Amino acid sequence: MAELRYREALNQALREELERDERVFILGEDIGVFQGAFKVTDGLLEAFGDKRVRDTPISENTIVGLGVGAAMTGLRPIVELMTVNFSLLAMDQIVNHMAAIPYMFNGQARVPMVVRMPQGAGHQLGPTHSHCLEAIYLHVPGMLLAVPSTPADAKGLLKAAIRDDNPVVFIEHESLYGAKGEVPEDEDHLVEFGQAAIRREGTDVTIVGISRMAITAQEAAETLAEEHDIQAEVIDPRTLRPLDLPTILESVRKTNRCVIVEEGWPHGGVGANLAALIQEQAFDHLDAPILRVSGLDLPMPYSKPLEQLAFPHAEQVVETVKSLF
Amino acid sequence: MAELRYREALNQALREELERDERVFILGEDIGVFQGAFKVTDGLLEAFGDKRVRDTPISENTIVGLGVGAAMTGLRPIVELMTVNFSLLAMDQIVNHMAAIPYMFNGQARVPMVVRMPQGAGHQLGPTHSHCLEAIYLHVPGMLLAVPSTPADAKGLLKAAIRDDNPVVFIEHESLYGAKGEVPEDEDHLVEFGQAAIRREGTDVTIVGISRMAITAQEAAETLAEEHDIQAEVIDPRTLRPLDLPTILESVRKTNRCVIVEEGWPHGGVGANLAALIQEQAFDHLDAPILRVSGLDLPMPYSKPLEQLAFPHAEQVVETVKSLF
Amino acid sequence: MADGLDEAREWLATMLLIRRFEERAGQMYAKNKVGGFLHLAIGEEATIVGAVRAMRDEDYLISTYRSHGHAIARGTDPKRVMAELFGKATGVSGGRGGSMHMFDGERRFMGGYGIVGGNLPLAAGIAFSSDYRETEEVTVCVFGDGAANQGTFGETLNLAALWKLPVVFMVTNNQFGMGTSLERHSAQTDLHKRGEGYGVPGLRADGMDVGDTYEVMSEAIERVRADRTPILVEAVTYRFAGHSMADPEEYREKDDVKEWREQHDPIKNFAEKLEDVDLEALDEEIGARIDAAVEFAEDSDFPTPESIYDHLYVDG
Amino acid sequence: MADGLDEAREWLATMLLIRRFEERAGQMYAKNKVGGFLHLAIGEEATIVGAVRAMRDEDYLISTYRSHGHAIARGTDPKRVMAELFGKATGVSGGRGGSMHMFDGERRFMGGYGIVGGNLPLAAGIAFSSDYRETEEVTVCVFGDGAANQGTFGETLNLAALWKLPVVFMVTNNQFGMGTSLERHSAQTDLHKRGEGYGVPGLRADGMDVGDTYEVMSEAIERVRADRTPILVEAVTYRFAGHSMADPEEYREKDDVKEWREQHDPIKNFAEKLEDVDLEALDEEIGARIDAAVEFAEDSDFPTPESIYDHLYVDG
Ligand SMILES: Cc1ncc(C[n+]2csc(CCOP(=O)(O)OP(=O)(O)O)c2C)c(N)n1
Ligand SMILES: Cc1ncc(C[n+]2csc(CCOP(=O)(O)OP(=O)(O)O)c2C)c(N)n1
Ligand SMILES: [Mg+2]
Ligand SMILES: [Mg+2]
Repeated sequence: MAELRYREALNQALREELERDERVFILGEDIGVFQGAFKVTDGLLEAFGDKRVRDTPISENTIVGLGVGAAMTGLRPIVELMTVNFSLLAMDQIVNHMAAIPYMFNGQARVPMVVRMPQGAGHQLGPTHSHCLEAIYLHVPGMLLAVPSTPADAKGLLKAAIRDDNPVVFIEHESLYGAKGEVPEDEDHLVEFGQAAIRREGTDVTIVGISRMAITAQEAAETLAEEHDIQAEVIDPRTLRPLDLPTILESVRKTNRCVIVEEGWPHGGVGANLAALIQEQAFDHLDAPILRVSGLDLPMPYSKPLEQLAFPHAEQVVETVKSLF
Repeated sequence: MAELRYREALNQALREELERDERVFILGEDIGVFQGAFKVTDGLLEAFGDKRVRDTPISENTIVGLGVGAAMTGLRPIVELMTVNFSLLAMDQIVNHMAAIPYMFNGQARVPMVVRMPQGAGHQLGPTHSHCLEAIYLHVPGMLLAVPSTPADAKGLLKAAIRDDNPVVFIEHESLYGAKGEVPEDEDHLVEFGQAAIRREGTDVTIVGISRMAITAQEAAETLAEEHDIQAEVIDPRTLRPLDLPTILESVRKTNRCVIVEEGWPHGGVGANLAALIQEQAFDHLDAPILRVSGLDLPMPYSKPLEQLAFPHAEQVVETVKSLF
Repeated sequence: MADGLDEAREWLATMLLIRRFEERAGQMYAKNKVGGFLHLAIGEEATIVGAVRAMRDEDYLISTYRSHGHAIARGTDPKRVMAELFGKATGVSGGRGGSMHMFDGERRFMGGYGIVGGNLPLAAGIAFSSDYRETEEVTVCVFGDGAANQGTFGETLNLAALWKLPVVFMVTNNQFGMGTSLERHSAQTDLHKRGEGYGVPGLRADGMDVGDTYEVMSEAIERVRADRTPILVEAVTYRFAGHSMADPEEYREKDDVKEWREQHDPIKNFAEKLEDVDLEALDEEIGARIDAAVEFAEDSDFPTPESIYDHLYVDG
Repeated sequence: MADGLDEAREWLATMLLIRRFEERAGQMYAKNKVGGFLHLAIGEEATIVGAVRAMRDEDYLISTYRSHGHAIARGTDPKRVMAELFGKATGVSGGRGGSMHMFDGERRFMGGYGIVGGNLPLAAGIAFSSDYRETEEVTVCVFGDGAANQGTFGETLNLAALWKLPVVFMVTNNQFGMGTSLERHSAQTDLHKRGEGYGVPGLRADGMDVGDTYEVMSEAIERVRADRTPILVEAVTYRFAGHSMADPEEYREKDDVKEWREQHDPIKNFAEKLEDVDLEALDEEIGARIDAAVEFAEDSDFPTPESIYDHLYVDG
């Protein structure tokens, strides 16, 4: 094990996979000479040259589509979009092409590619740069979706994503890039898609945290244990497609209570989806309604005090959990 | 009252509002000389001239953005996108601009515009032309969202949308364009946003149907009454933002059972959102899990027998409701 | 022009095969055997055959929702194209795609696409891949005059020029995007000039003349193969039928259509240039192939309900 | 050139005001008074003042995330711009927008936008509205060289040319999109030629010379006002500072930056051309205004928590 930052873990995953497989290449805005807007691709251009690490013009829709075409003919592209907000420009290539092609051409073409991008609030980037859009990607069939919250998962899931023959949307979190954690050094350290992680065991309530909110959920769980004698089980689904619903259901059947924490907008969010699934499949085990803690229902304001109000913190999770007892 | 087709009711709404307010104009692909891909704008170019009814090039993102700019400076644009599938190309202008501008500029600019587009399966249009994407629009704050299912609502909601000072996403259904119904002739017939319609009263189960599925839900309710002695209350929310949750909750508190029917994809769908809200707010009134009937979780296949399997029909609703008893 | 008479005859035969296929597809649509939108390429056969015959087997072709002809010219059995229209499991896309989404990977026909302008970025990616894999392959990307107004056009042309990608962008300018005529959708109506601002030189072909289209496309493809840098070819043509089967065609004069059909028919005119062509015999032979295609489509099975999720994901 | 010395002095003063504002904004960022991304226009002042002074009051201006200077040149009080950077309720956008999203409707500054290329369609809409309302207003749409690669560029230029919209597209070519130099992101580096394929003629201005920028923009704006048809102006300039405050600038030579700063400073060079300018006195006066702006920003309140949903929807 080595202690790495989330950003470094991603960098290592990219490096190892570029090394391992000639068909893998990376393209994106300012990923090369500039070393990446968030430095995830630091040093890769030097190490692999501009055949494998390509700076692109600012043309989100086309660079995703270029990845799709390359993937259809045997390469394994990794497209970096600078943030998830800009992926809205590429939505047609992602939904109508990347996700649909394998199915609509009856499996004749495969699209083994990864679209990586960070999301999230906390740095006062305001209403065009701060959103969490995993719910939109969750909605679309035909692709996988990962939302890693730790350095080890960032590395293991990214490597698994690159090796997967399905298109993968891979959503990182801007506020986690600097976070440190233990990361296995094995070059074949993969984290399988569809395997939730139980971050903390508990018997009183299940807290499911999405993306960075898995960390926030853990913080809340510590406070709940220390100050309120509530033992929360914290689950990080890690991938939303496939979703490890069995692990979540098993926990809820034990705790009989559930709170879902996500940073995105509340309506039609990931939390809504999980709540719907859980009440469908564990109805008789629920002692209280499944509650959600989410970002506020508005474009992210710039001003710091407003921004801080607009996405969830551990306190709100604590309050919400307490309201169940 | 006049008996009109859904398409004609929309046409009348457009005609009346163009007549009433000089600031209203329509733009879109083939809405003028061609009279609209689905003939909703039939005759409007002749009646109002090409200042008010504008054919555009095929440039979805830009025509929505053009509407936004025009709206910010005092006009009231109605943008037609040929189908909701193509709106994925305009997602940046819809989400990062249209919906965000009023808030991000602190109310200095308003965006009174309507983006109209049809959705839906049933005509074998295959994997790039058949989807229902209301869930994606529901997710985004800053705009309103209408999903009319009858000619009267189509007219009344469209007129209300055009008169509203907020941006509105207005989703029609392709399979309903030919459907007939009674429509009030009053030129000020408006249907207020945020008012669900109870299509059928019942005491045993609440069925919420979204967009065309409100009609499917009604069919199912008739069968349930006739063949299974189950009295379903059928609710058509008509607008998803604002959402008339109180009407739905009141019904569920009475019936204690709920099924949501939608044509879109299941994960992160409108049904998930409603299920989450209902179980949060009417937990103690539920005698059974809230169930959902949705489109299948795949890009829409072209082949008729597969397509018919891939979106909900009354039978499935009947079966799902029966499973609750 | 064609190297020899045999080659020319093959072009004629392929154009006629496409024409008859399209006509029959239209009939099958009227009989409700075919669903969805059906976009026919009647009138545009020379653009298809001229372009495809200028390609090598290892080159890639990518097209739009109007692409039955592209598949057929590329060598896909008309049976499988017809079966796709019927939504049968034996169709080129297993019935999943329909008329707008044909695909034949074996023949490097990389698909028809329902999203206007959606195939340009894909073409750039395929061309990128050819370079990456150090091959000599060239990609031909076909799209319409209306598609030239999509954002992907500018984005992709810039990128292709910047990265020197081996792709020929071929705009099939049939002078209409649905009911909107060229001069009502484009400020610059000489579409081959549209790439210049992005560093992509343009060529123009008479898209009603299979020989001219072949020559211009051959020049473009071979220049691209040698120089590894894109070219934009505009093939000017005319669609004789409606945009799709659902088009009352009120946006253009019946007389214009009549004149184009009578004066500029790419098949009739090319046949007249050739000596020794027994058009009737050819037509009969082709008719039999189309009959067989319909029969095949008719006799094939629909995909089974159990297969509905097949190919959505790759497992393992 | 400027009509008279007073006018020229005002240009100089405004350029200097912008420079000092940006410098102070950078300092406030370093002190954590300002959050988010902060994109400064140091070096680009002549493009801003030259363009804005060529506009009439009733004309519309729309810009990017690098637009403090545009607001200031348009007449917005620097206090309110600084307060926006501080995220205060007294900021031009009430603290909701921040550096990237300035707006001053009263002065027809229609906003800075965080999405690269996002403002072009809006500009077309504003220009459309001017025509629709039968006014003489012209819209000036400012964007960067990198933005010229977005799909909206081609889409909007075509539409503006087709519909003859009164808009001047002004590409502030500072030769970099973040760390990507012009020749690494654009095949055609003469950006003013990029519009030709869409029917939009181009002009080029020396964006380091406020006089030249003023003249070229005046010509463009008045031609557009008279002819109601768009023009693309390329103003070639250089950004002296990093892309944003978070930029280590490893993608360009320190010496290049030094040379540009020393040889081509638009303020120093313009001041030298003018006689009788007491730059020191001017600077002092401006310094006092900036101090006042900072004080105002500092003293203003943050928006209250209760106001967080204000303006999201119009009610009633
Ligand atoms: C993104 C998108 N917008 C709109 C449509 C609807 N549509 C289908 S074909 C067409 C016209 C395209 O014209 P052109 O590119 O000239 O091709 P042609 O049909 O003439 O072959 C339109 C608007 C679509 N399929 N995709
Ligand atoms: C759609 C989108 N993609 C990427 C970004 C990130 N980004 C911000 S500024 C910028 C460079 C823009 O360069 P240019 O247009 O030349 O303007 P400049 O910054 O030089 O003024 C990039 C890539 C963004 N804000 N929006
Ligand atoms: Mg056309
Ligand atoms: Mg720049």
